[in-house]
Amino acid sequence: MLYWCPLLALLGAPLCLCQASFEDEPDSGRYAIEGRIFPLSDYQTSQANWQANTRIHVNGGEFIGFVKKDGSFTVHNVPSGSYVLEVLNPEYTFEPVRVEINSKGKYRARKVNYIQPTQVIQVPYPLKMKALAKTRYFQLREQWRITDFIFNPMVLMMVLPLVLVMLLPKMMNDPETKKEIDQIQSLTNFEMGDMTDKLSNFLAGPSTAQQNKKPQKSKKRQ
Amino acid sequence: MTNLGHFITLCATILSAHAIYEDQVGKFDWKRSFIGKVKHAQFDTKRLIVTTHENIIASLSPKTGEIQWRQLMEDPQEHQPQLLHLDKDAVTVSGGKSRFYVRGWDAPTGSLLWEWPLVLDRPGDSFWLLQGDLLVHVLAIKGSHMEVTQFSVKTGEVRAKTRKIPETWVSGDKCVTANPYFVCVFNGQLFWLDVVNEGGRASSQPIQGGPDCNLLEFDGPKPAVLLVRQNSAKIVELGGAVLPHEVAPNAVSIGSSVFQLEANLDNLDKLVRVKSFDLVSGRESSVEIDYPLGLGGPYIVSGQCRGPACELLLSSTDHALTLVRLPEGRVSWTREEALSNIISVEFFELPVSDLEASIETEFTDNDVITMFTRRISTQTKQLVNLVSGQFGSTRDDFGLHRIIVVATAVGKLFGIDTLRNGSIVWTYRLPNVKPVMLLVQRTARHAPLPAQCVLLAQDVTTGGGVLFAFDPISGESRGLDRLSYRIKQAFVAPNEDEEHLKPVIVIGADDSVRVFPERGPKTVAYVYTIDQSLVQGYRLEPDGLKPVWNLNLGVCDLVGVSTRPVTERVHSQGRVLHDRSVHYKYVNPNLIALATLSEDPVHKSVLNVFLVDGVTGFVVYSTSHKKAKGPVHLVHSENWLVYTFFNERFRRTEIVATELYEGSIQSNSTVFSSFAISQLPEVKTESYILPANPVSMSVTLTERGITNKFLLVGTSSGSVVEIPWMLLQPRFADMPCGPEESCFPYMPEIAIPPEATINYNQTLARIRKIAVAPAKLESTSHVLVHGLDLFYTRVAPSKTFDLLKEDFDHRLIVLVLVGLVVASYVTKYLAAKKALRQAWK
Amino acid sequence: MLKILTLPCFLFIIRSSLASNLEHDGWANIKLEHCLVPSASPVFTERGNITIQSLRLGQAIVKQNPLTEQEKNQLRDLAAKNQFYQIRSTVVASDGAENTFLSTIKACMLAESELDDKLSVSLDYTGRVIGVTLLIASSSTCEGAFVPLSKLKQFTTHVYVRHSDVGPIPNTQSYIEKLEREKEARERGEVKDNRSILAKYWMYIVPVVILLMVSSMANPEAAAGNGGGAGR
Amino acid sequence: MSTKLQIRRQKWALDNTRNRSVAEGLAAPPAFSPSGPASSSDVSKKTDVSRLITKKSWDLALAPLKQVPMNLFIMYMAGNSISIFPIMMVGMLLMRPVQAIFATKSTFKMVENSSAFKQMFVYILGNCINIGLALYKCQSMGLLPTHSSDWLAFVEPPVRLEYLGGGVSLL
Repeated sequence: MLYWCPLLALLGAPLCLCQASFEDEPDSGRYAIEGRIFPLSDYQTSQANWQANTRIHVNGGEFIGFVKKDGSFTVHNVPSGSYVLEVLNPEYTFEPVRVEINSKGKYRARKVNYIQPTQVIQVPYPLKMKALAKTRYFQLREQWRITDFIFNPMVLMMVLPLVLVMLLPKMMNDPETKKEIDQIQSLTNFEMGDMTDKLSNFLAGPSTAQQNKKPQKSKKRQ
Repeated sequence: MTNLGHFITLCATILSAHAIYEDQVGKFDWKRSFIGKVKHAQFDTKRLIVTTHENIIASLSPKTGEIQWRQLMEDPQEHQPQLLHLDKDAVTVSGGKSRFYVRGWDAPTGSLLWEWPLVLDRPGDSFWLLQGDLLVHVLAIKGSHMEVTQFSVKTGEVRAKTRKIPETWVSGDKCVTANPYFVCVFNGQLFWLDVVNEGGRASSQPIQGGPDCNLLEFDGPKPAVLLVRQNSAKIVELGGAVLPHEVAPNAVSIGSSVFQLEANLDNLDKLVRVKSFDLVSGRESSVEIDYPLGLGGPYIVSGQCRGPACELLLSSTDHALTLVRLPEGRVSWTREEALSNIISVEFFELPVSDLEASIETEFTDNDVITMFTRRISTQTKQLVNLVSGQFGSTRDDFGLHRIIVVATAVGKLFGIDTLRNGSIVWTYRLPNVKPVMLLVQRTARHAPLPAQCVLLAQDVTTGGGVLFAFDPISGESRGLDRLSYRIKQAFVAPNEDEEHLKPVIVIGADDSVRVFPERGPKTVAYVYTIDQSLVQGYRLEPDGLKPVWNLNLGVCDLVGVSTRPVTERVHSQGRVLHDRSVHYKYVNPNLIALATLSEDPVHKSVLNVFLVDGVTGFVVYSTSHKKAKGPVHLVHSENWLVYTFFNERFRRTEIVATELYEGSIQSNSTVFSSFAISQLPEVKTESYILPANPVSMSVTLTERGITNKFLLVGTSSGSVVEIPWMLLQPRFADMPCGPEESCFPYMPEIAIPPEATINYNQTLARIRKIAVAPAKLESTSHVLVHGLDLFYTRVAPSKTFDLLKEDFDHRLIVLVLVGLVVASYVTKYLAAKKALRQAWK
Repeated sequence: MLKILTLPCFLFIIRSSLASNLEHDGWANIKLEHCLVPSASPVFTERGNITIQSLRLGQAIVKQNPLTEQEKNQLRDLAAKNQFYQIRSTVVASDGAENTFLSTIKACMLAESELDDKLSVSLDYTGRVIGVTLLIASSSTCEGAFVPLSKLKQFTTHVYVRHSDVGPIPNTQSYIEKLEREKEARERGEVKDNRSILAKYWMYIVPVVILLMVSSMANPEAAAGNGGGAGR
Repeated sequence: MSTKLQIRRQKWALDNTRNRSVAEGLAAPPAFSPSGPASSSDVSKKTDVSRLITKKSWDLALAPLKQVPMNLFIMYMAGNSISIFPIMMVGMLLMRPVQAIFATKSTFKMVENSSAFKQMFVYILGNCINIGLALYKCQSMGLLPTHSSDWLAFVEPPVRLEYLGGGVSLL
């Protein structure tokens, strides 16, 4: 792993850039976060220039990084601490990663969990950022399908009785059933009429109750 | 009882219910992208690469001026582009103070090719030079020495050790680079040193003129600089002679020609003239250009010539970018880059159309025939308009067509149409003015009186107050008032005069009170001022300003102030509990929400939030969060307050909702007075985790306040997400929440589904503020997000319940109705036929 | 409605001072001065002295002299002319810091309440006084009032020391517990749908019922049962 | 009661029941008059008709009361959720008695009788009971505006007495 750091080594040349790894240079103070983006397979085709449209934000833009042609990125000049690294692309969603750099320059990357900040699920470092899915910004328009319509319970509730209404008169044409129905109706009338008649008879007056009973039997109230 | 899975799906459905459909893209929203004031520009055959003061590198199309690609580098507050070089790839050096980034960009696509950082261990003035793939950095330590380092531009490898060259003439502020030299002017002498090739020695040459001489870069055929003295300049070829030509300080050399701009006083239509002369042949020419009116004073940034045809890129004092083609002198395109930095936004309804106005005046005549002819003529006009589909700048039925008036940081006002992709209706430039805010004196509702708006601004040079009244619809001036004193406070008084004009009350630094217009009605109002941690309240009486209350918040940084929008209406005065009783809201229109951050030895920094009554100074509520960090965003609306901050202990952004209630009895249902406080409001709070970095926060506003409220949160990732207030509203402990109830069960982390992004995939750069205004349609709010980009859309938090769905099929319903009528007649006929047949049986 | 009327109208809810989150307790001494003559440059005269012995507990000792005749008359005039009564409080805290605060109320409200006023002393999280506000507990204002002198005798001031709340933090603990409970329940395969049968299967029940009802005309068995309802 | 059995029996045992009740069911012999010879046919016919009318009017008057158990059953069936069918049912429950009360006059027009006043009173009472039931149903469904929350939408925002401005500082 290579990164740049200022070195106060050379006299008369206070500014010098050198290649060093953090084992050699423990207190440089500035680190680089590295990683690579692995686009979805359809990425290349749908967004030919995806590298230019993708940005890396560390702590919401406190530090930024750009993506090179091969998908790799480096965020420079990051002091030790804990950072949330996000990959921003308008079309694809990436999962953010928390990167922790301790004062000795050791890196640790883990999943972001705001609810349980102490929970550590480590992910490999240098980061491998994979697109989760294409971002769905839009609502889908409901499409009218005949099956939806037919199996709608409301429609079923309406259609079934309609069918029955159409079928029943056909069944009624059968003389035998007709007779039966008539019978039932007369019977039920008799039963229901009985109680109420008694009451109204009672209220109408005590005289000659029995005589009028029979003719009233077929009376039907509306 | 509450099923989590259930709830999540419920949330998803509720949120997604507000998302737009894919076919609605661009139907009522638009986005305009900007780059800011241009710093460097380089022409290529197919593109124009620029870097700007916003620390941006962008590629523009030379034909149309459209942005081909744009890359935002670090925060422009601390980082500025230092160098732009376009060869095959574009090379930028950006940074400031002691941190720099050197980057190479692929010119056609804008993707990064290589990048390396440079950290200096001491501050100084840095100068950069690029020759081939050698990048030279010169660090000038004033009056002592300079340090020269050479790098390989692609890898950052040090080519040659840092040379420390002790030269006393190094001054820093009066130095430029002229490839391969580093040039300074010092003590009336011009010094230069070859910094690319080692072993060069400093040379010097005396120059005429006093100490007020300045140096400018000049990219001529030979290494040269521009020596500027007051308003004229001379070209000095290094190691050569001072050229005899007297040129303007904005002179630019393209090839062997020198171009400069001059004011053209001969032709009032074409105010600017390009003068050029060839350094070799000495041939001079001059072209008048039709420079657009309303733009500020121009200067040449860059140019390119192909034979006699030249293209000049002009920038102006109002940050507009113009491409001029020579020799025709024609302006190819203009970009209004002032819009990249907006200070204040107001939405204005359009006036009623002339047609409708003429209908209103129709019955003034007594003559029947003239009335009749007038009616016929107006209605034919209406018909013509309807057929031709012209609507013009007139009010529509739902108040969805508005004029957005924006005041930009450079002092230019714009009127922008909400329809037609945000085209600019008018502009007005106020030179030397720093706008502060727009104040609405009269809306367009009082026809035939036109709307009136006042820009409150500050003079750049004197700091005195400036009041500029104008018609927001046409952009016409109604008078400019330059005050001789500084303005302490200014606001619009609530009471209108007989012309429906609300007076602007201006309080000077000496506590003097002035009313604009002067004959405006006298008002009694309360005013508050915030000076660091001292909050003061005053009562404004006809005879002056009287201090009423004060608070001392202690040693702290004020990080946020929020008051309720003046136009906000609260429709519901209470919240219904589950037993169908009412918990009345404490709706105090005079509340000020303040947020401060103070240092604490134990808790690092502490966020304090105060709710102060602005009339009595009573601290209604105060709270504090320990180990909290900015940025803090506050939104106060109705009876609630929402604020966000960064919790350093858990390293996450938290959002807190606070709600105030009076209780089950409304103490006074007719009038509200801050003096009458019978009971301390009951405070309910709830805190959540926000999995985003907010950069701006706002709340939707509707005409009558019936519609649900949405919080609009602009995030650092460039999206603006809507969060229903219901999701944040503090829960009542005894109130059941679930799929059937009108509240959501508590979830500590606010879910932000992608459907909640109102700007869908139109990422917005560096969002600064979100301006909201109600439409005439109750369900809808206008939203303008501004920052580097401008994005306008409409949001309907409760969906457009007062409109038919746009996919409502009118034809289908007509078809069904016609079908039913026909079917009933047919069946009637058939039934009659059948009855007849049966009768015959 | 009756309940509302019988309730003591001016209820001041006092937050329990014992639950205060102050880290260091302290005391404060407040010197109260008031202005009874309205003028451009107000003149303040002494009104009394308040000592808060413990900011944490909020206990205050109020020492105020009865009003003199002249003061009574001035106050009555202020109230009658609907003018403002202003106090200036000088707070000396335990660390010696001195701060002056202004507060203004309507004089007529003070007179109508018979000089029963409340003094709200707001503290920040460290226990520093940030503001002193005079309040009258009332649900309505007045536009000038004439109050007899007999009612303006002496201030009965209640001091409320108001602390800064501790900001809420997201309640993640119960949420995690809830998640775990649900996870357990799912493992046990007992995700109970505790809606009633009718609520769950209404879309199947309703067509069946309707079918039954309609076919009752044809089906003699069902007809007998439904006949009662239809016979109306 | 097992109606099913009865019906089955009916199919083959016609009029069986009537014949079996010997005690009272025997047909009167010809020319037998139970009321005795004293009553003249003319008078008896008259009283008979008026009695019939009274009885008929009592029938009418009691009709709403007889609906009460049925309505209770419907109410129970409808449930307390607010959806289209329960609302339709409650609407019917409420509308029918109201309409009936308004149509009392015309209902009793056909039974011109001196005692119609009493019947009318009972009729209206019965309808009122039905309305009461319907209102109770509305109440239990939460349709009656009896809580303060039902009037919340009509509470106007209070007029603000003081106006506050400022906050921006240009100093």
